[in-house]
Amino acid sequence: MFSWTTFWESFIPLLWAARFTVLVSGLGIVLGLGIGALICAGALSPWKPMRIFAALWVSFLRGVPLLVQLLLVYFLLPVIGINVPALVAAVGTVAICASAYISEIWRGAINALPRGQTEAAKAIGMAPLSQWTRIILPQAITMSLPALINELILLVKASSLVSVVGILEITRASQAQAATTFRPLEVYLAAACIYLAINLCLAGVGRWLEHRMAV
Amino acid sequence: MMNDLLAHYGPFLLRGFGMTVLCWLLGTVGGMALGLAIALIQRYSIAPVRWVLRIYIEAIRGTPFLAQLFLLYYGGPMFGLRLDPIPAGLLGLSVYSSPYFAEIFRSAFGAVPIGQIEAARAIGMSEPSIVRRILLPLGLVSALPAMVNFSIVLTKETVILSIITVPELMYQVQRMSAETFRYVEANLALALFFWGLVELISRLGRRFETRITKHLIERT
Amino acid sequence: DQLADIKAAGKIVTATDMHYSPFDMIIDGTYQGITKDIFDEVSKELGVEPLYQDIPWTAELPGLEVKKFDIIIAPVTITPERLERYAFSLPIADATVGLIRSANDTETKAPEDIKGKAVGVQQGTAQAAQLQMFGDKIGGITMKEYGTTDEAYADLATGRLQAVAGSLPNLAYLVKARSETFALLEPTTFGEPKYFAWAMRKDADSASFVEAINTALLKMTDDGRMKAIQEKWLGVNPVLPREVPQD
Amino acid sequence: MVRASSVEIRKVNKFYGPFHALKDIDMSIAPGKVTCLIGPSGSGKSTLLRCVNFLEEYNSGEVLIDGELIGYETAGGKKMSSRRLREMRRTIGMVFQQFNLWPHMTALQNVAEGLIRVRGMAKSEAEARAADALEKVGLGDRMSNHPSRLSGGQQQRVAIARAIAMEPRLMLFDEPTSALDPELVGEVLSVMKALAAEGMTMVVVTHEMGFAAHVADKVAFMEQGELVAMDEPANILHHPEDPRIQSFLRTYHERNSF
Amino acid sequence: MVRASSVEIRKVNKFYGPFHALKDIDMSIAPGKVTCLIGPSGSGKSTLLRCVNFLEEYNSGEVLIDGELIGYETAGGKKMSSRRLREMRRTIGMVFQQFNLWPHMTALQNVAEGLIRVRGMAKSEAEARAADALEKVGLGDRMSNHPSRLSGGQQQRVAIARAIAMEPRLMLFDEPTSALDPELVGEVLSVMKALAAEGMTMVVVTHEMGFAAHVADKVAFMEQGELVAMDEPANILHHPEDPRIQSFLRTYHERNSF
Ligand SMILES: Nc1ncnc2c1ncn2[C@@H]1O[C@H](COP(=O)(O)OP(=O)(O)OP(=O)(O)O)[C@@H](O)[C@H]1O
Ligand SMILES: Nc1ncnc2c1ncn2[C@@H]1O[C@H](COP(=O)(O)OP(=O)(O)OP(=O)(O)O)[C@@H](O)[C@H]1O
Ligand SMILES: [Mg+2]
Ligand SMILES: [Mg+2]
Repeated sequence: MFSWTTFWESFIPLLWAARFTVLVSGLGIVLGLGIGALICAGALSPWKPMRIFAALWVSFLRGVPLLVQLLLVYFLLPVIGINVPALVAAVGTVAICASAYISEIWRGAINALPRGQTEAAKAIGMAPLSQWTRIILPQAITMSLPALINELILLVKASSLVSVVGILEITRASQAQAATTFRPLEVYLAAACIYLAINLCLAGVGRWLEHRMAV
Repeated sequence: MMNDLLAHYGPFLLRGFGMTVLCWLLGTVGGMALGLAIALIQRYSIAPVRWVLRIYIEAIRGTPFLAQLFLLYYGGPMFGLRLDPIPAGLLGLSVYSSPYFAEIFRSAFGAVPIGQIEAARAIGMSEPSIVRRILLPLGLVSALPAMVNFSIVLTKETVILSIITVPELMYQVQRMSAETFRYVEANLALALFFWGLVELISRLGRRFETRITKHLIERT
Repeated sequence: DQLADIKAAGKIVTATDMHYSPFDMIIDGTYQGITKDIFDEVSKELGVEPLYQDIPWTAELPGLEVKKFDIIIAPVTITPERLERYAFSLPIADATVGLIRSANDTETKAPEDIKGKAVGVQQGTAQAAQLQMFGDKIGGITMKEYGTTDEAYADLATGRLQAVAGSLPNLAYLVKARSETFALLEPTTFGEPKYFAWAMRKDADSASFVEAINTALLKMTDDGRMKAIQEKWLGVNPVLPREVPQD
Repeated sequence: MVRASSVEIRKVNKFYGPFHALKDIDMSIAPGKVTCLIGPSGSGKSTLLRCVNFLEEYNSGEVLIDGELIGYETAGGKKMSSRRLREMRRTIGMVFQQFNLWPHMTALQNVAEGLIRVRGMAKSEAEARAADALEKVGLGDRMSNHPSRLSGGQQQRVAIARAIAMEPRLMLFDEPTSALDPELVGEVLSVMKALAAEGMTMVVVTHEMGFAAHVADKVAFMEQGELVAMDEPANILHHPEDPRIQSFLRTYHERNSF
Repeated sequence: MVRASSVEIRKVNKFYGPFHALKDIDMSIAPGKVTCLIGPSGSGKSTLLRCVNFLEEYNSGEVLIDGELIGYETAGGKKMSSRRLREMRRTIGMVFQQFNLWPHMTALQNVAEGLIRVRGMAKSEAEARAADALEKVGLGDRMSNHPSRLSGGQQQRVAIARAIAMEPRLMLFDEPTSALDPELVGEVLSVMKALAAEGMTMVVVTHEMGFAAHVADKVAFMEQGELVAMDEPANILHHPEDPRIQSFLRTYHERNSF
C-alpha cells in the first residue's frame, strides 16, 4: 500500500526545491520583521494620518489573500509598465504581507506593556527611536515570541504560494512529483517532513530566545 | 452575460460562502478550545506530559495543512479512519489550528504579571478561578491581536478543504472558473467574499479589544 | 505583431502546469512529457528557442492575458465556451473520457456498470460534462467533483469511489504506473471524442502566431514526427483532426 | 468572633540560587497578636512574609499555621496538595508591597472578587461587603475607578480593603502604609487595630517605628537574612541591646524629629 | 558646577474627565531650592509633579522651566514639537512612585541606559558612571540583578540612582523613600542633599515630615487639588495657620512618637 520507495525518492527533488522555500521565506521574514516594526510604530503613533495608513495597510494585506497579492504584483504591475522579476516579486510580496500580521502581534504585546515603562524613558528625554529599540520592542518581542514564531512558521508554509509566479518550491515540487508517481500520500508526507525540519529550526530559535530573554 | 453568470453561479457562490463561514467558525472555535486546553495542561502538568504536548505542537504546527488534510482524509482509511468530507474538514481545521492557539495562549499567560496571580493565590482562589478571572482577561489584552491574526489566516486555510470536496467557496469558484473560464470574475468574487469576512473579523476584534483595554491605561 | 516579436527575440515564452502526466512532468528535476516533445519540434519549425515555465493552472490564463507568456502549452480540452475567449491550436492529443476502477474490484467492468455508483472527476472539465451526460443516459450515478485528478485517484484508492473518469492519456499513464491499484474499464472510452490543444490570445496581433503554430503541427503530423511522439508516450497513435474542432 | 491563628516558624532557610536570603529563622506568634518586622532594605522581611503563606517556597525548616505545616506534607517531604494549600490560604490574608491590584477590575470588583470566588458569596452580598470595606479605608467615592485611575495611596487602600474584606484569621501586611499620607495611616491603623481586637493575628513589615511602638505586641528585627532580635516593642525600640538595632534607630530619630 | 533650573507654575488646571484634579495651582521655585509637596492621598501631588515634565498634559495655565514654557508653544496654544520637549526633559530627572524600572535590564543597565542613549556616552564610561551612582545608594553588590530579583527598597534605590546619574538640573521625586528603611532614607537623603548643594532644584512629594523639615527650603501643602499653603518648613510644620494642615500634622505626631 504505502510505497516507502516513493517516499524516500521524493526527498531528492523536494530538497532541491526547498532552497527556494528557505530563500523566499527567510528573506521574507527578515524584511517582514523590519517593515512590521515600522507599521506597528505607525499604528501607535500620535499622528492620525500615520495611524490611518497603518490601519489600511493591515486591513488590505490581511483582507486580500497572499495568492491574489502575488498575482497583482506579478501580473498587474506589468500592465502599468512595472515589470518585476519573479523572485523579487515573491520576496517582496511575502515580506509585505507578513508585516501586516507581525505588526498586529507586536501591537498587542505593546498594549500589555505597563505605561510606566515608556514614561520612564520619556522622562529622561529618550528619543522615540531609542524608546522603541531599547525599551518597547525588547519587552514586546519577549512577551510575544510564541505568537511571533507561530506567524513565521505560517509564513514558511505560505511561501508555497509563490509558485504562481513560477518559482519551484517544495509544495509545487511535491505536486509535480505526485502527478508523475501518482502517489500523492507518500510525496506529501515527504514534503511535510521537510517543512517540519525547517519549522523545527524556527521553533528552536524561538525557544532559545525565549529562554535567553527571560529574566 | 454578467447577469447570466450571477443568476447561474450566484446561489452556488453564496452557498459556498456559507459553508466557508461555517467551517471557519467551527474550526476556529474547536481550535481555540483545544489550544486553550493544551496551554492549560502545559501550565499545570508534569514534565513528561509537557514534552508530549510539545511534540504534538511542533509536529502539527510545522507541517502544511494540505498534507495533514490529505493524510487524514485519503490516508485515514488505511488505518480504519473513514470520515465524510465535512467532519474530516472540521476535525482537520481544529487540530491544525490548535497548536497555534496553544502558543498564543501560552504567550498571553506569560505576559500576565506574576504579582497579579500571586494576589489571587494568596486569597486561596482555586486555579480554575484564577484562569478564568485573572489569567484569561489579562492575557487577552496581549493575545487578542494575535488571535484575530490567526483567525484571519484560518479563513484562508479553509480553501484547502476543497481538496477533500467540501463544497466551500473555493470549490465553487474553481468550478465556476473551470466551466466558464471567467476566472477574473470568479476570483474577484472570491476576493470580495474573503475581504468582507476578514473585515468583519478584524472589526469585531478591534471593538472587543478597545473594550478590554479601556481601563488599562496605566498611571504611575 | 506577436510572431514578429517572437522571431526578433529569438525565444518563445510558454507556460504550463508541470504536473499532468504524461503531458507535463518533472522527472529527476527536468521537464519531460508529450507536450515538451511536441513543442520542442514546433519551436524548431519556428526557428526560436522555447522557454518552459512551470506555472500553476490558476495563474496561467491571467498571465497569458497580460502577456507574461506567448502560449499556454498545458493541455486544455477544447470546448465551445473556451473557444469564445481564447484561440486554440490544432489538437495535440486525444482527450476523450475514459474510466478506471480499483484493481481488485471485480464488479465494475464496463462503463455501464457505474450506474448508481460513486464516480469521481476533476471539476469543471470537459470530461466531467461527458461523464454527467453518460451518467444520465445509463440511469444515474453519484458524481463527485475534485479540484485535481490526483485527489480523485486518491479517493478511489480509499474506496470512497468506485470509478474515476478522466482523459484517456492520463488514465492510461496512471494505470501503467500503478497497475497493482488501478485498472481501466473496457471499452476504454465512451462519449464524444474530445481533444487537447494549446491556448493563445484571441486578437489580431496573435493571429499570425496561431497560424504559424498550426502550420508547424500539421507539418509534424504529415512527416510522422507526431506519430513517433504519441507512440513513445501512449503506445498508440490517435487520429487527430486537421482543423480546430468547433464543439 | 473568629478564632485567630497562631504562627510557628522553625529553622526556616531560603536560598535564591547561591544567595542565602533567610537564615535559620525561628519565630513564634501567638493567636491575636500583632508582630512587626523591621530591618534594613534587603534583609529578607518580604521573603519571610511570603514564606508564611507559601508564595515563596522555603528550602528547609517548617512554617506551621495553627500547628499545621504549610506547603509541605511533612517537613522536608513532598509538597502538599494544591487543594489543601488553597484551603489554608483562605484563612490567611496578604497585602503586597506593590499592591498587585487586578487592573481589569474596578476598586469594588477587586474587593468583591475574593468574596464571590473564594467565600462563595452571592454577588450582591459580596459587593455590599466590599463597599463597606472600601468605606472603612476612606474610598467610598472611588469604588468604581479602575486601579489605573487611582493615586498611589488610593491603590494601597484598595489592596488593604481587599484583604480585610476576606476576614482572615491571619493577616500579612507588607509595608501597608508606604504610600499613605500621615492622616490616612492613622485611619488605616485604627482599622487594623479594630481587626486585631476582633481576633486576628497580624504580621506587619513596616518602616514606621511609630506604628510598631503603638500597635505591635512584638517587634522582630531582621538583618541580612537573620532574625537579630524579637521582643516587646519597648525592649527593641527603647532599650535595644544589639548595636545593629541601635544604629538603625538612631538615624530614624534624627530624621523624624522636627 | 551645573546651573540649577527654576520652575514657575501659573494657574495650572488639570481635569480627568469631569474630575478636577488640579485647581489653579500657582507656585514658583527658585533655582537650587528644595520644595516638598505634602498633603493627603489623592490631593493631586503626583499629578502636579507629572505636569512639570509634561508627562501629564495640563488643561490650562503655564509651567515654565527656566522661563521657558513646557509642553505648549504658547500658553493655551498648540503642543510643542516632540524634539523640543525631549530636549527640555533631558535637564529634568524624575523618580516615580512605582519606580518603573525596565524589567529586561539589570540594575546597572537601567542606570547606564539613559547615559548612553540620551547623553551619548560610550558604554564603558556610562557603566562606570552607573556603577558609581549605584554605589552611592548602597547597591554596589546588586548591580547585575534584574529588578524582579531585588527587594522593594532596592528597586527604589535603583530608580533613584537612574535619575541622579543623569545629572539633571531639576529633579522630581515622587515619594522617593516610601520603600526605604530609616537607615537608608538617611543615606539617600544625604545623597540628595549633596546634589542640592551642587546646584540642583528639587521638587519632592513626600509623606516624611522629618525629611521636609530637614531638607526643604519650602513646603507646599495640597488638598483636593488646591495648593493650600506654601512657605518655609517651620511655618508650615510648626505653626500652621490653616486648620487642615493642623489636623494633618496632629495625626502624624501621634503616630511617629514612641
Ligand atoms: N486617569 C485618571 N482618571 C480619573 N481620575 C484620576 C486619574 N488619575 C488620577 N485620578 C484622581 O486624581 C486625584 C489625584 O491623584 P494623584 O495621583 O495626583 O494623588 P496624590 O496626591 O499623588 O496621592 P497619593 O499620595 O495617594 O499618591 C486622585 O483622587 C485620583 O483618584
Ligand atoms: N528572585 C530573587 N533572586 C535573587 N535574589 C533575590 C530574589 N528576590 C529577592 N532577592 C534578594 O533577597 C534579599 C531579600 O529580599 P526581600 O525582598 O525579602 O527584602 P526586604 O527585607 O523585604 O527589603 P525591602 O525593605 O527593601 O523591601 C534581597 O537582598 C534581594 O536582593
Ligand atoms: Mg520588601
Ligand atoms: Mg501620588
